[in-house]
Amino acid sequence: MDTLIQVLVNGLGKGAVFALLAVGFVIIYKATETVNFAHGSIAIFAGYIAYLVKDASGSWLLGAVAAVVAGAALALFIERVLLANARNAHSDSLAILTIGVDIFVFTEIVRRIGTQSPPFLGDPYDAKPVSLFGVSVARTFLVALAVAIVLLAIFFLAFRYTTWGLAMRAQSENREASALMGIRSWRVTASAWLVGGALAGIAVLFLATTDIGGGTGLLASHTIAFAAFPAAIIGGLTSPGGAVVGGLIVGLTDALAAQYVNLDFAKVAVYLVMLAVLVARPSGLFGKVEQLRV
Amino acid sequence: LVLTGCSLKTPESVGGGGGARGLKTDVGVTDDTITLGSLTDTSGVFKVLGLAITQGSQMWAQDVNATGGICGRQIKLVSADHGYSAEKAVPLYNQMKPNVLGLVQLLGSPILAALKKPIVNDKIAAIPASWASDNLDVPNVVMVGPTYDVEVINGLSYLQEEGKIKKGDTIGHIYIDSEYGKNGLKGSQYYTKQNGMRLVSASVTSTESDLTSAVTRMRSSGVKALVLTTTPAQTGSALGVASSQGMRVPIFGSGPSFTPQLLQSPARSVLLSGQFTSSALQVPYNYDKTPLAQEISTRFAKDQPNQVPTYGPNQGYANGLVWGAILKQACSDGDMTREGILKAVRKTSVDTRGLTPPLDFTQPGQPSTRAGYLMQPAAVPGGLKVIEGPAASDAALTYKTPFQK
Amino acid sequence: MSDLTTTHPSADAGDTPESTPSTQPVTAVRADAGRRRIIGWALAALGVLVVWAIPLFVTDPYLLVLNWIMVGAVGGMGLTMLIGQAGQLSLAHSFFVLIGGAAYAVLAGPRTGDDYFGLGLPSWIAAILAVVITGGVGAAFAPISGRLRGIYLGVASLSLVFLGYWLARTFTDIFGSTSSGRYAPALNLFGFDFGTNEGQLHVLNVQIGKDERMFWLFAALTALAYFVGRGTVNGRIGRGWRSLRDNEAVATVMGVPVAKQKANAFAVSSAYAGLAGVMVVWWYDGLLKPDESVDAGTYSTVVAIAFLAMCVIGGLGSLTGVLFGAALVFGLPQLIPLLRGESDLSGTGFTPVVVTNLLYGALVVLIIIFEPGGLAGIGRRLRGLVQRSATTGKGTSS
Amino acid sequence: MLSINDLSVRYGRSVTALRGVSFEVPDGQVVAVLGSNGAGKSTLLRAISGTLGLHGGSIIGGSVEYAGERLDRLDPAGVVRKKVLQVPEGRQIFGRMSVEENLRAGGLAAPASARDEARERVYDLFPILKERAGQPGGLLSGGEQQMLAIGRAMMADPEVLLLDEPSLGLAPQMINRIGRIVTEINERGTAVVLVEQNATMALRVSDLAVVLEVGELALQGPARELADSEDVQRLYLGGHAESEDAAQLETQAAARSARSRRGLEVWRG
Amino acid sequence: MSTLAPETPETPETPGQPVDVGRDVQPLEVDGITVRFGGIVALDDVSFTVRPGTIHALIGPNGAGKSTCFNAITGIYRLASGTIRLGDTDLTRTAAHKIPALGIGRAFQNLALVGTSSVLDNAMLGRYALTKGGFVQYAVRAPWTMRQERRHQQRAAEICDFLGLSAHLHKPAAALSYGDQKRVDIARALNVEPTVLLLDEPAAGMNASETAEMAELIHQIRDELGISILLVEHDMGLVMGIADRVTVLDFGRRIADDVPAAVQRDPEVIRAYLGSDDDESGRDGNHDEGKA
Ligand SMILES: Nc1ncnc2c1ncn2[C@@H]1O[C@H](COP(=O)(O)OP(=O)(O)OP(=O)(O)O)[C@@H](O)[C@H]1O
Ligand SMILES: Nc1ncnc2c1ncn2[C@@H]1O[C@H](COP(=O)(O)OP(=O)(O)OP(=O)(O)O)[C@@H](O)[C@H]1O
Ligand SMILES: CC(C)C[C@H](N)C(=O)O
Ligand SMILES: [Mg+2]
Ligand SMILES: [Mg+2]
Repeated sequence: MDTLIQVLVNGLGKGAVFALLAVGFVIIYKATETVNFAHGSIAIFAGYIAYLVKDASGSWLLGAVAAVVAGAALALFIERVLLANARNAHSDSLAILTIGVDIFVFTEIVRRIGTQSPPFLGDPYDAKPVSLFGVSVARTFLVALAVAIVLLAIFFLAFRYTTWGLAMRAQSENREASALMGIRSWRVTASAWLVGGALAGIAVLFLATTDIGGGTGLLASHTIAFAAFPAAIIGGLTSPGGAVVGGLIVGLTDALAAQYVNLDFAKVAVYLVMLAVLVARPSGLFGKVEQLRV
Repeated sequence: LVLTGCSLKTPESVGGGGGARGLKTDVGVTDDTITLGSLTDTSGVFKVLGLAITQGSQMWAQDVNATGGICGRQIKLVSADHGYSAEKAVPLYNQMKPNVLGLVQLLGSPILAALKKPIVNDKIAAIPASWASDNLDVPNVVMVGPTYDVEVINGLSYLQEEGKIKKGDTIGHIYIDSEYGKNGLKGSQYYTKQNGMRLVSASVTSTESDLTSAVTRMRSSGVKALVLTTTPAQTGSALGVASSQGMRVPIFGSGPSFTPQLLQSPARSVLLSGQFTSSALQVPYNYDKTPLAQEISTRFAKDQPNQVPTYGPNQGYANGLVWGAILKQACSDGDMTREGILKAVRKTSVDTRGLTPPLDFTQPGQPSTRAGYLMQPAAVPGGLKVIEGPAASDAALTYKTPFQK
Repeated sequence: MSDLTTTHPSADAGDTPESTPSTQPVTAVRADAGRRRIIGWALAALGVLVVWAIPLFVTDPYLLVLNWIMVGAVGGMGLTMLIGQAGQLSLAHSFFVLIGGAAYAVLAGPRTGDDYFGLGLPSWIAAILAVVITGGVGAAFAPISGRLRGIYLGVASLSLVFLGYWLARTFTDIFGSTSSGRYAPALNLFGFDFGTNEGQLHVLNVQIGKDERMFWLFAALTALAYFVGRGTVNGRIGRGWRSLRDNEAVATVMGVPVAKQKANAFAVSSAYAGLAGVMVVWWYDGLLKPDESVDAGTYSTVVAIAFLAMCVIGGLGSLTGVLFGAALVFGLPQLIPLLRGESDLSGTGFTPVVVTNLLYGALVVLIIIFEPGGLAGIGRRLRGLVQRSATTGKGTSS
Repeated sequence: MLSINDLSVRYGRSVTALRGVSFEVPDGQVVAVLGSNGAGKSTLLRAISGTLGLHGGSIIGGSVEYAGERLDRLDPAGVVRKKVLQVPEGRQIFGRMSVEENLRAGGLAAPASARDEARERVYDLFPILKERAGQPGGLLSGGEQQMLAIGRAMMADPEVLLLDEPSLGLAPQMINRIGRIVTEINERGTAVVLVEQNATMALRVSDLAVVLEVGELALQGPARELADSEDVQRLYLGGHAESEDAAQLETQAAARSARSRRGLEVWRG
Repeated sequence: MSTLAPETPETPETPGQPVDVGRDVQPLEVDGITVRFGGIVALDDVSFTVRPGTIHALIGPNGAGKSTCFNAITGIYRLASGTIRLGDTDLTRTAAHKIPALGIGRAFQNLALVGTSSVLDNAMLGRYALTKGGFVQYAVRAPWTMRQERRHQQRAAEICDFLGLSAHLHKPAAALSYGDQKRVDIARALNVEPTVLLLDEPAAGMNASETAEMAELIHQIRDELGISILLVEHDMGLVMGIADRVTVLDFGRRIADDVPAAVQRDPEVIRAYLGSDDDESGRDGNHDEGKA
């Protein structure tokens, strides 16, 4: 029973972080139809800047703010400077472009860290377990869950009660038509990347901890961010709400399978769950199957 | 044909068959230099280790050359960085092959696996930076120090001697599902079986950095001690999780499971609490009982002020000493061909001047030593202090390695 | 008639008579077909000559790089057909490479080994069967892949890489252990062993050892893969694939059995990956070794994505383009470390591998920015330039 | 007043689609633009709305001014903010969005207060759209999509409306309605630039007309006058001029072209 | 096609008199078909028969179900009830991709070409069901496949030439103007070597003279190939000029099925489709009605 509680808390906490990543991933996908392979790099870049700022200023809070700013800034850079200049490229090509960015950024950050200990960014909560129902659980998961809930709630309100979401979908589907609706396509795409990057910047504050990232701290975040893929897909790329559900499913599947089946199997389990979802619903849990007619 | 003359390719440079003083040589040895290579990782996941070993070996070469070299020849080291990728290592090996006598360092299990057949075919001797006893089947693999299985046996013996575990206990072992981890598991399997203990094990993949579920599993199985043959990152995670789950059992980690960088992570307090014991084949950085280690440390600190000090340079230097001994043996045998080197290996015993326990390469299929140093993390440069050793436990001495004759 | 006129022919019907085509016989053959054929043959002949000569001049490490590029090219051709022609995004290619390698190792592997399962078939039969088996595995995924589209299919197929990773470490008697792998014999074609340095085969004073032999073998296989790919893409099957890529309903109305052809495309693409898998085993001197982790190594997600990058960089759907893609994605990272000398030991230095990765990443970005259609686009433009200058040249001279 | 001054447009490096075109659209008037396929009609509208760039085209000379401001220096969204709105060729509806959402997207540039009313007006004009409100735009029939495209533009309440072949694929009865809608929109004070293949309808509802031929302005004048001009009748009004002669001309032209075409025989395997 | 040619005028055949060119053209019988999408009844118990060798027009307001009817015939949509027969073959029981082999060719309302492929390649797609050979045969370039390709490409080129596309044969389809792309679509449908050709708004976006030309073309196809044509078109000048028979749909129901002259006068048709209030329908060729 203790174990189950721990597993559930871990799974939900991790899932919440995946959700932060997956929502960002989905927003970017919705706005630009681009699969952002650089999502992990945005996270790790944000984390690295946070570490530098934290180190220089001695303040975790400043570091955390820096992470958000840096994540947003890199994402904005990718969109404005790189993608915007590849305007005629198909979205497949843009996805590959982000792979290039990913390799570049990751390599450079790993190089800069050198032989130093990889940074950890969870000062206020990392490795500080609390007792919950008499069970000792890592505080990081609880904080992550709370932060994710608050942020995602704000995000959803913004998405629902502004025209942002509509403009985003319109321009991703037909740039000319949406321009003719007065939608400034670059603002929409840029804002999507900005938000996606900022969310990744927040996520990394939880990834670069011993509780989630383990011993490699920041360096692990790149790999872990990969889980945003199945999370986003399970939810169905059309709705940010789906990404949240997807994130939680991935987190829980991973934790439960690792605990009760086999650690090796856990990774596969996430993907098997995703396959099962896709076989039943080819566009994810909340995605709509695209219909075609002639 | 017109092309005949201008082919770029010449067969491997075969140094004159009988050089000065009737010494037989082939590749990598000229009248004044002996070239040795290292294929290492100075940019990938094992760069901390790779860099340190490489630098230690270079110090050795400097020292040897300053005192007149070996067999009248200077030692030249060439190194290449494969970034822990077998695909990159294969062409690099082929580029290095025609110019080197042997390899003073071959880092990375996947790389060793990819190159094992080629080095056997090319009759090249190589010191791997991995210590799985499963690789002792060929004389080309010159393994410096105890193998992972032996190391774990020593660790568990220590815990039992200390009264921390006893017959009937359950021992947990978390291992990477790689050569390294699985070889370590052989040790704990042997030890627990011999001593009436129960073993629960969990494998993790080498890039998995969050061991929460594995540790949770161990805790719920009620283990009395935990063995780790993991990466340092995983060790950090395991210790963090153990402490956050209130798990207070002694933890033994093999040598590669620890790195001093961990002391800058949130796992620091657990590491320093005495709960964690590790072991190593060589003395720690700046070890006060080994003057050579202190000298190496001083030079390292001077050369690389920005690098985190580890025991790696000691290991690299010891590798050099081993090659030195082999070369001297070959020299006195009058055969410094690659084949001659392989023969010389089997005749070599080395005293590494206190960097490692005495090494003996004469026993096919057996580790060069079964003794190691037991250490605990400490807030000193290099991050480790010796608590026992070098010593080989009885269990380690009676253990039969896979290719032991 | 020039392409540049903006006038629609019918706009001025009856007013400006244009040259009528009705006096010439109708033909599907391009006017310049003859010249094209001659150029084609000339290029092929030149290619054969170059391939024959390369091992005589290029040293082993670089030959190995070229061989590795060809492994990538063969696999990439399969993927570029699947994505670019049949419109199915797959991130499972490294899985099929693994299956191909494993099938070969099992089929060709010695029957006597205790550790590993082997059937001891002749190596060339094993290679052919391995390709067929991998194609079959691809076809078996078709019921799922057929239901999915675009990125959903892409990520779903990614799960195969995870599955493969798990299978490989679970069934070690088939795939070999993750630490030391298992060995399979080199190709032996009617007594000619492609994996040996023994024997005194010399051409122009150069000893033809295993790397040289392997180069010729791989070049032949690449040419074969290309030949087969061209035949498929240019003919009826390719036409069907393109139509279902663009609009499944239209394809159906034109008689293309959509589900079947989708599965077919997946199978063909997997078979290509299977061949690449066999080539990987040969490249590693017969070693088949599953990866230690799912996101680093020969059969990992990274490689699956690399294959995709190769196709896009080459220009999706272009069989020639993928050769360039492979050179960049598979070749460059091996080549640069060979060119750069000694390592930097500072820990934060720009070691060859770091430089390689930075350069590779930057190149990918730049290529997409400046040539979004892939490298095949550059080729097309060059050809256009040549043709244009040829026609303008003609124009001024007459 | 929207004025097009000496406008030249090029696609890519070589295709010059418009050469020195100048004319004016006085406030509150309907101007018909006629011309055969490829004459540059759509190009003209794209140049006004600023969407040329999205088609690989650019203005190489001249200017477009509206209310004293240079539109050619604005991006498409900027042009929309000036209340100059284009309904692009080929419908360009958002296929994956519902009818309702398509309309909402159309209203993004309009003041929020006016949106509900505008939507009701669209639904009034095209009741079928109301019935299909929740259906993805891409599943509508061709004509329904065309109605949606027009309705979407009406959501924005423009001052100048640029319509590119609004009658494409519409049933005759619906074409009548389009004509009426243009008039109605115009009566609210909106100027309209109407590109049409259906010249009869176009000329009737417009005040002025221009004829483009191969990128150049060939004719210009009051719509009534142009409708009576012989050239226009022959080329753009087809057989619909009131004279029997014209109908005969048409048949002859068709017969001529038939003769020039090689025949096609039955394929026998 | 815009050119003057040999001075041997041959008058077009008068409508309604199909030429016998010795083809076995079967009647296409649409029998009481109903198609639903969720709550929408797109077709409601619709029946008509396309007699061999005739031009049969299917008209109706937007959204009446014309394209849906085409989709039903070509097997893209499932019927809720009813049957569609080509001669004795029940098309509703035939797999959709096998329908073209039975002789049904279709051109689409919205251009649906493979934009990056050449015009010839697009046309050749129509011959998919007429040709044989799978991956293996094409991969090894079995000689018969190569001969087959050449033979069929020759025919495809002839058809393209017939549509006036011979100058564009090797251009990517996307580079063609809208009108020419529509012609490629028709060429592709003709390459099915159909006995029944379905055309969905072939004259959309064309001006008066081009429309006249299209009328001529359709006529010629019918006359020279002797096949039946089922035509959807909103241009009444075209429809009334060349159709032998007209079926009118409104809201998925058949409201008329008769010869053009009768349909044109049918008050129900006028109300639902042609428009009776005024004549702004322009070139729709409602010659009977003067200007209001
Ligand atoms: N994106 C483009 N790239 C290159 N050339 C183009 C492009 N769009 C149009 N053109 C060319 O510009 C000329 C004018 O085209 P435009 O689309 O403006 O004609 P249009 O009068 O609208 O014809 P239609 O009646 O067929 O719509 C044509 O010759 C066309 O080929
Ligand atoms: N796949 C579908 N899903 C839902 N509704 C559909 C689908 N296909 C068609 N419809 C609806 O069925 C009705 C008939 O459509 P159809 O395309 O057959 O009309 P049409 O007669 O061809 O009209 P048009 O002349 O405008 O092309 C339309 O109202 C359309 O919205
Ligand atoms: C240092 C060791 C842990 C290295 C290990 N043998 C590996 O390469 O995987
Ligand atoms: Mg136009
Ligand atoms: Mg329709």
